[in-house]
Amino acid sequence: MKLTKSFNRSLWVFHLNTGSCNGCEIEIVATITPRYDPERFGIKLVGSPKHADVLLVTGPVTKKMAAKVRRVYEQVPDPKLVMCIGTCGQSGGVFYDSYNLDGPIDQVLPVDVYVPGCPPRPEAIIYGVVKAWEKLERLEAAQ
Amino acid sequence: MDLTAPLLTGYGIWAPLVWLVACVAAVIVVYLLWKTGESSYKKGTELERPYLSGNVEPEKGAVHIRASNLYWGFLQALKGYYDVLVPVHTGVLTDYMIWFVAVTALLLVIVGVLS
Amino acid sequence: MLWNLPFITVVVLTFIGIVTVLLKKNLIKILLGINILESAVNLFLVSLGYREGGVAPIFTLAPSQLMVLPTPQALTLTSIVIGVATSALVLSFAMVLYKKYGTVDIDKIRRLQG
Amino acid sequence: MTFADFIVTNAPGLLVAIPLFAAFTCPAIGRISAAARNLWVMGAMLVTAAIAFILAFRVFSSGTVIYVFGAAATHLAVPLDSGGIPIRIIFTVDAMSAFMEIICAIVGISVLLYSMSSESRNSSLEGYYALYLLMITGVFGMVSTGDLFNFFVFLEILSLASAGLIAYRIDGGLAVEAALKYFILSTLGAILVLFAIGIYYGQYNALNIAMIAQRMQFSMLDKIALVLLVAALAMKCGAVPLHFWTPDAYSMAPSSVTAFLVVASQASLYGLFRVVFTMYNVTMNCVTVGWIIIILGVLSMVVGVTMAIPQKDIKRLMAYHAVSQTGYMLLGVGVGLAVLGNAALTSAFGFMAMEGGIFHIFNHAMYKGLLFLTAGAIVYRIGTRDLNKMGGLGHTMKYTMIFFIIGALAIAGIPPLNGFASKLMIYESVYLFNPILAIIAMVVSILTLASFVKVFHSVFMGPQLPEYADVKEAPLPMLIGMGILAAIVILFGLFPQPVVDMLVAPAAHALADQGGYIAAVLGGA
Repeated sequence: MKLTKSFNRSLWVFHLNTGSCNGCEIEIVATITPRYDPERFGIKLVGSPKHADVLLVTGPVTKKMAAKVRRVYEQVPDPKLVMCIGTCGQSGGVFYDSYNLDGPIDQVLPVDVYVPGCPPRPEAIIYGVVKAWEKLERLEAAQ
Repeated sequence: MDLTAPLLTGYGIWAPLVWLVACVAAVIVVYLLWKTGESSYKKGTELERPYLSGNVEPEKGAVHIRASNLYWGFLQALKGYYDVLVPVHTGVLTDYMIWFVAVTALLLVIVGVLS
Repeated sequence: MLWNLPFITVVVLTFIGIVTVLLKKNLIKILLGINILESAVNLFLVSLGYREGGVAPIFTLAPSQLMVLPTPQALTLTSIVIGVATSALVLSFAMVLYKKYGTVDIDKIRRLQG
Repeated sequence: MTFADFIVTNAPGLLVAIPLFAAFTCPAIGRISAAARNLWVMGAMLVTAAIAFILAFRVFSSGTVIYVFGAAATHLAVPLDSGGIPIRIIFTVDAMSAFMEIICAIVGISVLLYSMSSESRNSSLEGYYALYLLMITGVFGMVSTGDLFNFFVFLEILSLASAGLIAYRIDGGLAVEAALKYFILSTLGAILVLFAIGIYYGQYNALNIAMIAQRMQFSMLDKIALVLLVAALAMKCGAVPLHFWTPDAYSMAPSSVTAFLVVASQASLYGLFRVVFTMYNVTMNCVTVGWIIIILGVLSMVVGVTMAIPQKDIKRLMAYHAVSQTGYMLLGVGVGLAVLGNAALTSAFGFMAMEGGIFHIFNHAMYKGLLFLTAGAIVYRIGTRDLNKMGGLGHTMKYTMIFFIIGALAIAGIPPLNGFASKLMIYESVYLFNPILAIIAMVVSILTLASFVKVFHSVFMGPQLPEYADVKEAPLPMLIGMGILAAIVILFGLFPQPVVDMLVAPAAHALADQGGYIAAVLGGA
């Protein structure tokens, strides 16, 4: 993953809902309100995966969404990161034994950062993003 | 007879060459900005295909918006005007000639009476 | 009254021609209407050159007798020739239209509209 | 007298004689071989165009050129024993006629070159090229003649030849229906013109435009004759209440013919301006007739463009744009006419409006010809004219796309191209005359751009459709034909002022200056 100079100043985030109960969505939106205001650091929600650096995935991956998640993941240009928000992505959460799940997110995508919590608090999400930042810096240092 | 003289239009002037120089400068600036972008991407992958919220791109013929659906709103907005204007073009030769004779008669009255 | 009789016939012929052209539905009748109009114009042109007691403007009689003006007759000749060409072309159109549309009724020949 | 002198002195006569001779020998030459005929036709056109340029150069450098058919000396307009009446047919080529001849020559060359390959697949080309050269004769004759009846004869030659050409590819009877409508309306118009000629001859005993202009007293009969001529010629050039034949004729004719039909309609527009400016000038009530032409112009602009937007056939859409662009010319010159009586206003913006209108005639002939040729290239390659069936042609037909972009930007009046230069002159001068007209003109320009964006999107953009995967670029002669027009569109867009100084200003002043015209003909120049 080749990191460019302009990368570390801002992380553009694309939110992908793979069947979540919208609890995590409300938290994500709460994160980008002026109270926490990640925009100061250049973290911004964008409308298309083609502009994104980080893929925010929420919800357990349902069977119907599996193919679409892979396609959207491939449409995010390199260098990219995947953040899994909420326990649903990690273990299916409250829907853990549902017939319709296609396994937790890491069987579908290579995940970099997990943010547990149902739903995780905005501080947890921002802490997750900081972790992602650190990972990127580690990658850049290793480069 | 100066080749590059600006066009005097009685009220202002229009100098196409100055305009062109400004455009070339703008294009150069835009090109430089574009050059700084990241241009390497893996060919043939999903990166080339459009983002349709994860769905597969439908068959080529269906994606292209055909001519008659463009300006649907414009035609709908002017429906009253078009409902009058389009039927006037009936396509019948005698209607066209009636228009021709009627306009000639109207002009005869106008020029005959007014001037 | 007598000397402007041709001009009255021109007006009457023009009126007939225009009414035929505008109201008739059959293409051949429209062509006839146009021919009536052509003849009206030709009569108008010829009667412009009339001189009281004039003779045909043939050069051999030149100075002795009063001659009718030759120019309008030349105009009328050209106009008649053009009228022939016009009628020929419209008739050939009518033939092809009848073959393709199956009718010469103007109300049916209206696939180009809007 | 060397051969060159012969050409230069008899230029106006040869201008009509050569295409006529080439037209009637075309079927004979065609008997030898197709290539020989193509060479013959192209050669005739090039020679005619060369003569047209020589004549135009001569006119722009040394004033109006008189050419008397059959007189001892070519400039002897008024024979000594005729008591001051020019009896023979006289060609009076002043700056305005020379301007129109340049247009006809340029478009003629590029369109004939274009039709060499666009018609190559079709049959019976002898008749096609014979009619084509007849049409060119008609336009050259109409534009340079100084005799009113001669103008009528050339008008008829033009109508007959173009009707034949419109109906040439029968196309299931549609083309013949279009030709029928065009031709019967033209015949009706010609009859009106003949009535007007009869009135003039009856009153003034003369057919020469300069003679009639000199003796004009604007009696009741003259008003009738004026209206008959204005109505007939407005119909022939496609002003709105009388424009109904234009979309049918332009869309059904083969595309190389349509590109030249635009020039043919502009020849009738020239006839309208000649009648209104040279024959009547200030003897008539300029304001009323000026306002009639302005209203015709505004109607043409608005109805033309609003009818163009919902169209589905590519050539029919462009035909409606031809109607709306004719509206610009009528508006420009109409404003020039309306203020002709008042010297202060004329010098303020009257001449500028006329120059804008006349420059727009030139520009329109160029970019509308270019657009029709690109439409022809598309139809030549994919066979259909229906916009809903087209898509993604930009991938394969690259040059046609570039030419289409140049044409579309020019017609919408986008800065660097020539459409903008003439429209700017029209906007600014018409604004001084009456702001509302200028605003309408600008809105119509925006709608023109809107409908050409629609055509560009539905024809060239979008993914490459499977059914047009094997579509190749248009053949070379077609591209050269389009290239000539595109080059002129760009060139005149970048250097408008020299063009206006050299070509357009003298043409506008020659048109408005009735005295000069009469002196040139009757003064025994």
